[in-house]
Amino acid sequence: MKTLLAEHLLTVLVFLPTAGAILLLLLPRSAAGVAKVGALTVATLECVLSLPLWWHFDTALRGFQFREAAPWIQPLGISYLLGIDGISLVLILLTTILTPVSLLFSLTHVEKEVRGFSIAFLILETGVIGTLVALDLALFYVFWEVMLVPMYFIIGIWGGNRRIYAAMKFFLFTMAGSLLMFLAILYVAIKHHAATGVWSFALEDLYRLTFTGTTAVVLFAAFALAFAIKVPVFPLHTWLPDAHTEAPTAGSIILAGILLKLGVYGYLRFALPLFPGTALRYAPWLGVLGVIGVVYGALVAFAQHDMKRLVAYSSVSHLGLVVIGVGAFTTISLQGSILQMVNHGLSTGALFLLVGVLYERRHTREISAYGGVAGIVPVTTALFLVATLSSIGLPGLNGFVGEFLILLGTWTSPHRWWSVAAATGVILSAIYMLTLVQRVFWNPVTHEENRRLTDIRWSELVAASVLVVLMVWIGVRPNDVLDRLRVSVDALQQAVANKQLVEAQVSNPPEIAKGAKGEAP
Amino acid sequence: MIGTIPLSEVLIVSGALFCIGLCGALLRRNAIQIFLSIELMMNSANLAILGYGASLGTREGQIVVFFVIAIAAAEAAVGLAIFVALFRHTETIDVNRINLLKW
Amino acid sequence: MIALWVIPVIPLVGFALNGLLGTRLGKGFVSAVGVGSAGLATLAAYSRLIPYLSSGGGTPVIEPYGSWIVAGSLSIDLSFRLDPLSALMLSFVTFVGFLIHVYSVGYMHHDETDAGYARYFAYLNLFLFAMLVLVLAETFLLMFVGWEGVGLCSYLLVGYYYDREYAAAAGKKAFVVNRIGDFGFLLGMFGLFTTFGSLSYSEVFGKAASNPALYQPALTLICLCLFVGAVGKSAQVPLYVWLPDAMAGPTPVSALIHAATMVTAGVYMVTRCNVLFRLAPEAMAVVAGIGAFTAIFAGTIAVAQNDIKKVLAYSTVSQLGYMFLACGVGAYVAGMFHVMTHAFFKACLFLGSGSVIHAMGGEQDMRKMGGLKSKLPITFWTFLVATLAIAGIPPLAGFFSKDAILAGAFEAGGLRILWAVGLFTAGLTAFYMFRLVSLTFFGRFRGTPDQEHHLHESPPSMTLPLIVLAILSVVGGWVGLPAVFGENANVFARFLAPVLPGLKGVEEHAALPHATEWALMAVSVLVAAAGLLLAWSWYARGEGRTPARIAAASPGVYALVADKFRIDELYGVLFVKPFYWLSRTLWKVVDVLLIDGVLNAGAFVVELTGDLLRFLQTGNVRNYALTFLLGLVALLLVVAGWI
Amino acid sequence: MFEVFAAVAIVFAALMVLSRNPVRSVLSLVVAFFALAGCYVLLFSPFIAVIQVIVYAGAILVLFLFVLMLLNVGPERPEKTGRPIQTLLSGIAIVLFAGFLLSALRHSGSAAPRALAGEPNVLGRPEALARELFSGYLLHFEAVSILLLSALVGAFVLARRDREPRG
Repeated sequence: MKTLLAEHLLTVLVFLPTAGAILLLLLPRSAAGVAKVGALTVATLECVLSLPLWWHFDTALRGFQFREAAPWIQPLGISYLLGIDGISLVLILLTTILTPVSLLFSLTHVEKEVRGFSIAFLILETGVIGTLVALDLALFYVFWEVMLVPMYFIIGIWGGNRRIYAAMKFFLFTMAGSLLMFLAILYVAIKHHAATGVWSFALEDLYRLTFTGTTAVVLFAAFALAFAIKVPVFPLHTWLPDAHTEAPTAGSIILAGILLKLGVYGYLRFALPLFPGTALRYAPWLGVLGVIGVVYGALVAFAQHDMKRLVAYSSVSHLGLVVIGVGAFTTISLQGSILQMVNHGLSTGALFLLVGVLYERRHTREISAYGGVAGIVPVTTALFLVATLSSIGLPGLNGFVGEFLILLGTWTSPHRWWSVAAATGVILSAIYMLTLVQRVFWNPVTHEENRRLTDIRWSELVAASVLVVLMVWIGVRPNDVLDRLRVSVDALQQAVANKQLVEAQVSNPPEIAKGAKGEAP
Repeated sequence: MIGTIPLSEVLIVSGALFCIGLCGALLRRNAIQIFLSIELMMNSANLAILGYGASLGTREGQIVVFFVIAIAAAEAAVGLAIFVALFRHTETIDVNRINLLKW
Repeated sequence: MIALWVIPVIPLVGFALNGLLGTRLGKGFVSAVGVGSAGLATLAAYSRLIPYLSSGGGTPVIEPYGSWIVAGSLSIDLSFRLDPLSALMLSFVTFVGFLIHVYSVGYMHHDETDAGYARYFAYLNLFLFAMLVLVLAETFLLMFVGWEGVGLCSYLLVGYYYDREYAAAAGKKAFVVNRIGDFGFLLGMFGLFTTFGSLSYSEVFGKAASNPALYQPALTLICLCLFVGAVGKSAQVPLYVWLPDAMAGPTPVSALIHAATMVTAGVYMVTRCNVLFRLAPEAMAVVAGIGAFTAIFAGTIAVAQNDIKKVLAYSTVSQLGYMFLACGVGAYVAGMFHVMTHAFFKACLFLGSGSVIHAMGGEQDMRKMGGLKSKLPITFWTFLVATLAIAGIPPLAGFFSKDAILAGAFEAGGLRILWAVGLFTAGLTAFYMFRLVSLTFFGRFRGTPDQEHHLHESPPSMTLPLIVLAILSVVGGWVGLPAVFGENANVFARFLAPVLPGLKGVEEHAALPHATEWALMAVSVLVAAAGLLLAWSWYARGEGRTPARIAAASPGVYALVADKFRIDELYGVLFVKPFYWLSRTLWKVVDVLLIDGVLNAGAFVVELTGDLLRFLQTGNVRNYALTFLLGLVALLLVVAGWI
Repeated sequence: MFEVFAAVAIVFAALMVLSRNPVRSVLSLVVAFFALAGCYVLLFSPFIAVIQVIVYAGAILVLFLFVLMLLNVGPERPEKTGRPIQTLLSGIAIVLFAGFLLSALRHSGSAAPRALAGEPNVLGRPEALARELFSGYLLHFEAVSILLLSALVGAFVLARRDREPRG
């Protein structure tokens, strides 16, 4: 039993939530309490089970670990391949931590169709973890789409007033990108068949293919677009404010905390290693879009009068920074980007959670409806402040380390000005976040009904505290995370560099021919 | 006599029946008559299949037709049930007067 | 021996205890933890300082505690450094910090709830922690941790009265303006890393000192970037605007953070990087220029302020400019010397003003004070001593440090314009400080009878720190006697000498002849005395009639100065308004109109098509059947190749 | 013999379509189906012919009759608007389709129309048919049985009156 669990840990992690969802499905629809607690239990168990990954991860090993392989659709060479490296490891941990946190928050705040809500969350977790561990493109795509559906329902059923619009927008945006990606995946697999005579969707087989010229550009564009929408990169970001704002609090946490990261993850895992030459050729565009995202997101965030919208635009800004780090493609900036994804998950997750705490008591997200509540809800205020500081990158908390690594790494790349431009985000984020804090928590109390607000509950406090503890931990000991990323990032860069050489040879083979031509006359 | 029926004859008969059924299905307004016409068309298909089966000397034609008849029975049961339910709602089975799905 | 990390961790523990439990356990517990942790930290610091000083203090002690961030070629260690410079800062940060904790017990006791009181001390302890990290750090990045940490505490403490809008706004302003400086600091660090491959002091300064020619080209820009950070933190032109607003915080906070310690971090940083700055003469010139300009600019504004804390705030900005002037002309020792003496007398002044405000029931306008000399004797005498010290009257602390700076500026040569500015500012300082003393303590009381009735001397927990600081304001300067008193009279300069290694290709200024030095001292004393006497005669004796006449004669100029040259308003028009406009426009035009507009246009086309195609759905089964048949026929025709 | 059965089938099929009275239509179709059963026999499929009579003519068409009586619908009334376009288009489509069938028949017979071959005793024996049905097509058979069951349930659910209060 023990070894079975150890050998199939990833499978267990992927399907445990689904199993939980099926169990919940057997409950009567009205058993709200049981459904809530059940889902929370499953998610917590999942979190506990994911911890061995963290401890037993070999930081010196290149390539994927905890691998599992089984045939699935043999005639097409589609197989069930799982495995993780440092990049997926940290995101998996982030997922298994944020899911119980958001369910814990939802304990007291979801009343409608609780069973369905819990099931949607568990299925979502399966989708996310599956996406992160799949090493087969077809399998990856399946999980990628599995992720989309529960989120659609979470926004569309349990969301705010404009939930239908938001859910639709979210779905259409994401779908548009992922269909293109699906075509690209098929094309790549067909090329593999043409080249080797064997059908395979396995990532490591497909890595060996070389694409050049227009084909590579089109394929890369299809992949990159799907991931860019998910991140989201300016100007594909407009689904995000709507989706984040209208989603229920727990949905916003997961959406901002995890789903956005999968865009960057997909880019690093698929688009980049499959088409390294093209990816690096267009990386400057990516970086520029990232820079625009940082500044633009921050500026627009400042103009918002809805708390969740503000935090949503701050995500655009933060993810822009991550994109810059990826675009710069230095060791430091890549590690920073991945770390920053985790950081953003924690800090924005906490911000959404705490905004949710206020929303559930006051039922409005308008900033102007608050003011001066620091004295009324001191604990919420303190936690919000910590999350804010983490978000704006105060040293000692997690956000700073990621931000610093990205900016420093980018500075050492040829695109130094990105770093300068993005560093203005340091100023801008302070402006919009502290303005938010001032207008919500400080200032005199202007609305009498705010005096009756109750402070954070135990369940909410525990949920928020988990995040705060992690923020401090990563801020003080970032090496715990960075150690696990080091080899993976190194391997990624190495693979990209090697393949670039191959690509160069394929696209200009007549190195010798040229020489011969030159000598002929 | 048996054994001297040309396949082409069978097919012509089958085609003729099919066209007659088509006329009924397209031109009648009574839902039940339309349904009857469809049954007729199905039978014309059965005839063609049996003709081919006999001419090829296999039993598979009969097996297909066997299944077709079984499915036709199921279809008739469900279809008629729908008509009954429909009639209960609209008091008519004139298809020109049933246009719930109109834009 | 106590490890260095213990020193900052003690107040951190105090912060945690007060922050988590303070509200429940009451004021007694909070005071004990708050003051106790500051005291313990002071003891711990001195237990390291005394052996270090007695051993001569030449070589730096570096204590590594392991690695903090490792990524690619970047490796940042968590390590602390005890060298003369950090020892100096450590000595007065802990001690002044402790005194102000003590003072706060009295100052905050009456008007705050348990929760507010706990919050106050938690923040104060956190500040001490951050400041100590800043001072002790061995790498730029760790210094940055403290740097931003003190900025955070400044934000929290300025906005301590969070339910007052101006306090909350002032806190935010402080943080944001500091962030602009931090932006420069960050870029400076990036530059350092790409140039030196490391962010540790020993490596960076070691490499720079050993091979100046190699690194010199990159250093000007790096130093300017770093200086932007210092400009933000130390409130120099053009980023000084946050400091006067920061007076919205409780007065002890102004004393600790906005006078004695945090704001001098910029000076500390520039001095710490003196090796780099000395290799970048252009950057040095900028430092000197900005410093001199700030000194005279803020001094001018201080002359026309009526809020007692505002005068002190602008005075602080001006004095900080003085320190940068010193750094800019290469007189780093003088700069640090002034940092130290300033910490004593400015803390004393702020605490004294706090005592006055306390007695006046929160009144800060000097026009409503007067004649408090007899009512608050201890406050008056300590305040007077500190005023004389800042004015530069010998033999008080300010005289020596100011004189050292002026001598440095004079030595720097050139047109001696920096020296002239410094000298004029010295006179200005004496004038506005004595104006303050005259208005507050002399003359007759101009407040309400109710206020007069309640006037009282502050409790011992407040007066004791005043007395200690006043004493330090007197004797604090004696460690840095100028060379005219003997070759080895300047203990301070000898102590700091290891921090300022000789550099190849950088000329040190020749010491001034003794006669010149005597002359300079005489001039500066004369100027200071003139300022004092003028203020005394105008405000204490003349009851402000002369200045009123002058103000009336040129109302435009007076209003401009009194309105602080309307720099805030200028920034509002130049930066804040466009920022608001830009952010709104981007949202409404780019996001909503352009991007979503394009999307909605696409959606509209789809909807329109659907609306048109809808008419095919007649709802008539026979139509569907017919369509079906027609389609079948067409398909068959196509298959047969007839179409 | 085949021609006779075929002629009867065609004639009664036409009657079925042309008749305005649905009951008459059903009865015409019964006759047509009987005639078709005759054709099946001539095509070596006696078992199918029997089923045709029992299931189709017997069960299914009787079900139609029952429904007609249950609903009690009279003959079609002529409509005011004759829908001429619909009728015209239908006519054209049917003619085209018929023409297509004919031409397909002509084109497909590359050789002369094949005579029917096969040994009637072997081909039409119900026992052989059953053997094949319950060995090679067992799964299909079971599937159809499930289909029938679900059709039964479906018909029951559909025809049931909506949530009538019981008792």
